Amino acid sequence: MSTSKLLGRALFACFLLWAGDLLAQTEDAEAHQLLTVLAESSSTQKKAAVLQIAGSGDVRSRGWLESFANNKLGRIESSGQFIIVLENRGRNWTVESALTGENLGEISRRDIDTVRVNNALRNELEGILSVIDLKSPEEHSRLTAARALKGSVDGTLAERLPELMNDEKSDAVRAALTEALAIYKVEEQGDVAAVATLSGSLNSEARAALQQAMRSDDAALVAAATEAMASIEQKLTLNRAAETLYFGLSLGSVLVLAAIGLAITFGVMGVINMAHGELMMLGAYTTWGMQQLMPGQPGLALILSIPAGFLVAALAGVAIERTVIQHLKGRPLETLLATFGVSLILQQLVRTVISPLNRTVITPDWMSGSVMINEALSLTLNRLYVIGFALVVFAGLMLIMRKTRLGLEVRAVTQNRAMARSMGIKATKVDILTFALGSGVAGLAGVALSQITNVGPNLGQAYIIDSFMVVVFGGVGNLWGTLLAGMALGTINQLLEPWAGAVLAKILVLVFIILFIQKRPRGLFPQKGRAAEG
Amino acid sequence: MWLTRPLQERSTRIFLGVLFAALAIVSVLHVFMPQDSALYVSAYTVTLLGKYLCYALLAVAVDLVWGYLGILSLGHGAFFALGGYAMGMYLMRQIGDRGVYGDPILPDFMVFLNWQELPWYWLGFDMAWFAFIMVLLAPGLLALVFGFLAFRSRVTGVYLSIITQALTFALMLAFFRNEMGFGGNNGLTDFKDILGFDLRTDATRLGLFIATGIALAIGYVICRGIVTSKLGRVSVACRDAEARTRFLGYRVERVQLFVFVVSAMLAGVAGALYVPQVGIINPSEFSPLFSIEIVVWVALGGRATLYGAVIGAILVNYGKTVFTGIMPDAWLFALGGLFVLVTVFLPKGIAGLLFKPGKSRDASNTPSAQEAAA
Amino acid sequence: MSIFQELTNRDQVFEFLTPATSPVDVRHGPILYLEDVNVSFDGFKAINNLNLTIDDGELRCIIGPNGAGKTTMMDIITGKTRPDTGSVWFGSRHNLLTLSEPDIASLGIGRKFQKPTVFEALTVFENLELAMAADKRVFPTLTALMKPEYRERIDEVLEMIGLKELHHALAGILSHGQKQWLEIGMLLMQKPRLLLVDEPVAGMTEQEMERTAELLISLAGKQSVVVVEHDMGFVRSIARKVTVLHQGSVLAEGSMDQVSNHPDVIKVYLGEEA
Amino acid sequence: MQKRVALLTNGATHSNAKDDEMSIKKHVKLGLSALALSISFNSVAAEDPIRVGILHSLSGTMAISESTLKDTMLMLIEKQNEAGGVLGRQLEPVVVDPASNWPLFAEKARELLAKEKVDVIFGNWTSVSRKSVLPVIEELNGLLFYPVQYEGEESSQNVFYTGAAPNQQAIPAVDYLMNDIGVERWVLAGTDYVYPRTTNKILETYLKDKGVAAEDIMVNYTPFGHSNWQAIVSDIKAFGGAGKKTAVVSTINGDANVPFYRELGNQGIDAADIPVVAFSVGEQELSGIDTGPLVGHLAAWNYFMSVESDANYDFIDAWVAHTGNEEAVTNDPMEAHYIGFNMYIEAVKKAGTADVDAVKDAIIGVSVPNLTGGFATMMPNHHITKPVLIGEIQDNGQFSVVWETPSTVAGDAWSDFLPGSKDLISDWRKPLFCGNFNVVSGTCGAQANVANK
Repeated sequence: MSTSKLLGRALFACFLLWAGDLLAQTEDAEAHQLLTVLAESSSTQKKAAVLQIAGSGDVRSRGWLESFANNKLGRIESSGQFIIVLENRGRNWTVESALTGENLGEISRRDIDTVRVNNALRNELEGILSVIDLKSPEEHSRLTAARALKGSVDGTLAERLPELMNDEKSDAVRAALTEALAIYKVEEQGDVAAVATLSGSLNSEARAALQQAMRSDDAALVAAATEAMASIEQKLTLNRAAETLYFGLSLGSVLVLAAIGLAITFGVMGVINMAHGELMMLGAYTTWGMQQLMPGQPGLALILSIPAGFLVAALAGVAIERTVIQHLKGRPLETLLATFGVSLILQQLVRTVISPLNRTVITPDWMSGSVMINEALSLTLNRLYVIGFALVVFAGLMLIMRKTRLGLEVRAVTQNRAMARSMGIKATKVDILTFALGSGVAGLAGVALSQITNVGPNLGQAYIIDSFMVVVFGGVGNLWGTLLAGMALGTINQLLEPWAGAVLAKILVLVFIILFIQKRPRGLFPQKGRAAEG
Repeated sequence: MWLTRPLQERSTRIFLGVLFAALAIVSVLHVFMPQDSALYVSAYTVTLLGKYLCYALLAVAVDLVWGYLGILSLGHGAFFALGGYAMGMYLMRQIGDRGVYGDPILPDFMVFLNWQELPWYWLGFDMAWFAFIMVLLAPGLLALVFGFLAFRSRVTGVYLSIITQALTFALMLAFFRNEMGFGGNNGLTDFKDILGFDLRTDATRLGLFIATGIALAIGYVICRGIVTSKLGRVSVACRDAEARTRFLGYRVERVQLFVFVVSAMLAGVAGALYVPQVGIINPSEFSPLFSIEIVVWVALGGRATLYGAVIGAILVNYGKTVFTGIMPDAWLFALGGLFVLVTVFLPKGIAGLLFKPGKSRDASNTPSAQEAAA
Repeated sequence: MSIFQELTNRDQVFEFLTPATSPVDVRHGPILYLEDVNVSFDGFKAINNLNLTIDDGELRCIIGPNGAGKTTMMDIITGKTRPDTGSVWFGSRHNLLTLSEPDIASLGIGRKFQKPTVFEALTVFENLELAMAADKRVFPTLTALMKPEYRERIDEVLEMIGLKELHHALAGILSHGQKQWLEIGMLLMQKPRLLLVDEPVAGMTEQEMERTAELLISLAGKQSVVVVEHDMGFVRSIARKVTVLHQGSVLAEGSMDQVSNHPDVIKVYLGEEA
Repeated sequence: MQKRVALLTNGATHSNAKDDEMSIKKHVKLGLSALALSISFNSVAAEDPIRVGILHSLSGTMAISESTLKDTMLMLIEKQNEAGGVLGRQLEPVVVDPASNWPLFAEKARELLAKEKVDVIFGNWTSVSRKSVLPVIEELNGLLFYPVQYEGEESSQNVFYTGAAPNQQAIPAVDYLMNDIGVERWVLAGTDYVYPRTTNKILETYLKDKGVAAEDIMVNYTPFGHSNWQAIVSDIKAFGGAGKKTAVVSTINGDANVPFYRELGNQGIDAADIPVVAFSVGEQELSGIDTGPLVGHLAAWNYFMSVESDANYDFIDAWVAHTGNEEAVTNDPMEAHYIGFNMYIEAVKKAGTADVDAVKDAIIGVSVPNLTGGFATMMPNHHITKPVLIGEIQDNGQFSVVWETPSTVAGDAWSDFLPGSKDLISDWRKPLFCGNFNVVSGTCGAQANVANK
């Protein structure tokens, strides 16, 4: 609890800061003095310096503290002038004066001493800023601030919280504050009444408080705490189960995305496209490229990369179909070898043309973080989007295959090439389109993956085998099979992982597939009839 | 007798002649040429050639199942690696107390992960004969079980290829795990000696090289014996018209199983000879990529010829040795391009270029001819 | 000697002594009979309550429009397709539904496919060699040697199917008709008790057809032969008893004249022509 | 081109002046100590160059990390040659590509020593590749400088370990977390291979010695390139939710890190709640990550690009000039090569020859400047002295140093926290001349026997 104690002192200071009429400008000399202390004192004394600045009541203090927290507060060696770093990439940094705020342009890194910060201090600063935010006009930041308080309330704050709650309009915030206060009471005062408020709370600090209470020697408290704990544990196990399921589905959706394009090229055309993974890679790189093209708006770039990624991969697909696959009609095993060669070439191409290093793909704000169902169960946003995306893509493909002319022709050609031809269907055209479609979908998968994993030359290899497993397991040439198989394998894997560990889980899934194929050589949903024989 | 039959056919005699001549020349140049002479073959080259021969044997094994039985195995690397591990375990035990921790029983990696006693599956590997039997048995059994399941339920073609890939992939993940007790990613290494011969002496290297050459010869004759026997013709029948073969009363799945197991054992032997020469065995030998590469050697050399497989294996790996030196980037392009070109434009491979098309099964082994020779 | 004699005489009694080529027991009734057989693919009823009996040594022709279920019926008899319901017996002792293709084949049922399937990568000679009745387990096959009597038998058949001079050619280069013959030859090598012949004369010249007809007739008696054929002329030339299949069940059965005057048959065929 | 040469030369003169005066000081010291027995024997004709083998993967999975080390070596050699080489001989790089294939490493090492006849090899990254070349190097009596932090438990008379041993990275980092952050609960997460396994074994013992209860330690291993971290991260979250301050000690390797940090960020674990200290995440890895959500997470290295020292600034300038890329980053293994290379040069000067055995003797005790403003000395166990720095990730993909060891730490070949090796020491000076001397039994292990053959 050491941190919260320290934080306590910080908070105390902040309340002084509220009490006194704020926002007077201290003399620059004085300000300079304050910062010098901060800059020159050792990391242990820095805390004191921080409190001083917070206490100074200077308008600029908040700005200083923030930039300090972000490692952006520095000093020019030569002049000793304090600066705030605006841009700190490369060897020359753009800075502005900390006191006057005037822009000082670019200064070589060599002349800048940044004021060192570390996590301990950052905790302090967050505490301070959050308490200041308790007064902020927007409910959202008040709520986060209130949540942040849980487990770090101290005597001083505890006295002020009730009055704060009274003039608090939002119930959510008030609830959070009440819990924060209750935690404090249970922890520090062993208040039995407060235990009731905590019962059923999923907040980890609350749990910690209760556990501590259970260790106390006050029988009544122990009893109450134990009871409260029981109710919490129950809730937790439920949430755990829900979470695992969610993990399973999200992994499944990734598998489905990776495999569904293959289900088209492999399942419908009988082409074993080992370069499928690299087509995904292209999609991912497209996303990166788009983000490079429009710096500053990763979100838009990402959305635009959905069509772009599809297009790029599709075109690549057409190229592969024309140059390689069309020469290998009815020789599936040979397509495997040839396309494997293609995959090697594509990988090396990316390595030499772009870089062997992974590329940074930025996650837009609306995709990072998670939606909090409750304090024990929150669904990560990027995966949520991926699940949705997978389902949309699947639905789209279903439509194309079932409702459009292309879909009809594709099915015709796959059932009986000669017959379809004689009915005036251009088989070659259909082949190209089908393969382009499958490849394009792979591109889409790549766009999605860029938000989950590395964007690098090896992205493809990581998924190709899994994708084949999914398709084969689901039953070749059956989209529903692919969907079901992907989701099933994903969930099985996640169910196994807790007790088998990540590696063993994967192995077990593979073995399971191998055995399953023995039982049902044509997967979950096999194609029946004389066509499928032979 | 099916094993001696190949010795009467021209192609085999030529092959063996070339092989043994090469062995002899290399040995002579290595032993009798002065170090500085241009003709001198260094120990480094000898080991390199030894490695190629291991790959060649592996390729022959793959050609046997793919070329003559039509089973495209993308998991033969697994059998190769298993043989290698069996040998590696023997070599590990041979180190004895000369490991860095001087532990008489436990290999080093077990000591610093403080394992207390040797896992049961390591027992017996201190005895050469046991290890050498395991070299055949481990891959053989895996092939037997896997093949039995697969062929019984008539998993063929693409499906088979993909589950063989799953098989080797699963094994790779398994061997990466340190709990398995096979040294995890580091695998087995720092071998000292084999059958009492110090692995660091050139004499031992030459010995291993020659042994590999002989193994290749024997392997080749066995495969040749099978494919020129009636069983070989039944295999081809299975490859081209499985159903028809069944209606003739042949148990296709048993034919497939037999040939598959033989091939797996040959791969195991190749692996076992590979390990002492390169000095390390680790899970990367299980990687699906490697298994696919093997198939490409065969495709390049020419399917269903056996000697084509040998040519392909040696050519590709020689190219690798050369190109990774001078142009590392270009190498992957070259390899990839090779895959595409061969499969698209050279379905018969180099053998198909060298000899008249349609002779992939040379007429010299029609029964009448053999009996005439016999 | 006399004892041996006796044994050989009594091998009708001791069933374990029946010849390996075909242990089928035809003393009580027909050599093959199908009862209430049903098969459906994805809901489509390929075979619908099919009942059929073939007597020992009979030559039976089966005709019927496309999709009548002729080939599917053969698949069932040879074990390639398992019916949903019904029973199929070979002689009175062998329930074919419990046996695999190789078992059925070695029991003595030979099949010639609609589309001639020979082993194109093997020579004509080797094709026949593989078909030859012999121990077909793995190791015997591995160590098998070409005995003179085998070669004689193969040469016989080569003569019979007129491919003598082509015996070293790869089967792949044969003409359609020659492949038909080769496949028939392979049937003969098998020494089957029951031959299932699917469209034997497709792609054959007139005189080839005649020879085929002679061959099949000559086979009948020693073996039972079931011929599926479209070519009415050919059927007429060999037919004793004809069965008409339609929509997976027997529409009519009897002599060629009987069936060709059968009203349903006429309807079906005219219906088809129109 | 002009500009680049200019940069390089003045860079070169800079540090070389330093090197020389330093080495003089050193020589005096060494004179006293009994180390400098070596006198140069058959000194080679001055004209033929010293051949420097470079054994780093330029293709395959490890190319990402290793190719930059190849360029570093080329740069260092170029600089040295412009400064007149050593002993009046130029240095000649011999580059081969082991293609991230472990058996190939052994093969290429043999090629370098037997065919190319190189005097020294700089190379390897992964432990398995080092293990694979080790027998070859020892058999052919070569010299190998190995620049990457590794699991220790090895000391070969032919190998010089210029990267960190566990006691130069892991243990100080844990100390920092324990004392400065007040961490009481530990997650040891790593990729399942020998380096994390060993490091975590050591840390486990170390923590338990420090009185950490077994239930406060959670160990987890994942395969290479693991990408689905959901379950594990949520376990960590739960584990950290028990009230005590928790930290993750990550030995997660390369590609697996991006999805790992992403998942951390998305599940709302930030450095303030559960700091992650990584041993395998450097500037180069960060260059492939969106560092926004990572700010404040830690890494322990012996060098950061952000270190504020002139030597470092010169090095960075030279590197940027060499690669011609303004954004080019430097990292710890590059510094290790920088140190190793300079040590080799010093040793050759001292021995007056490039002869392997002479250099082996001469190099022990040699001390050269590192890039963090201090000096690195080659110890008798063939490991070097290094400062240990803890850095926090910043949003610009750099680390800001928040803590460093008061003085440099000497690398320990045999960890004191592993039962197998606590009694072992390594000292390659005569008379002991043993890589794994057992102080209890007073005997030397296998390596010496082989060496003495």
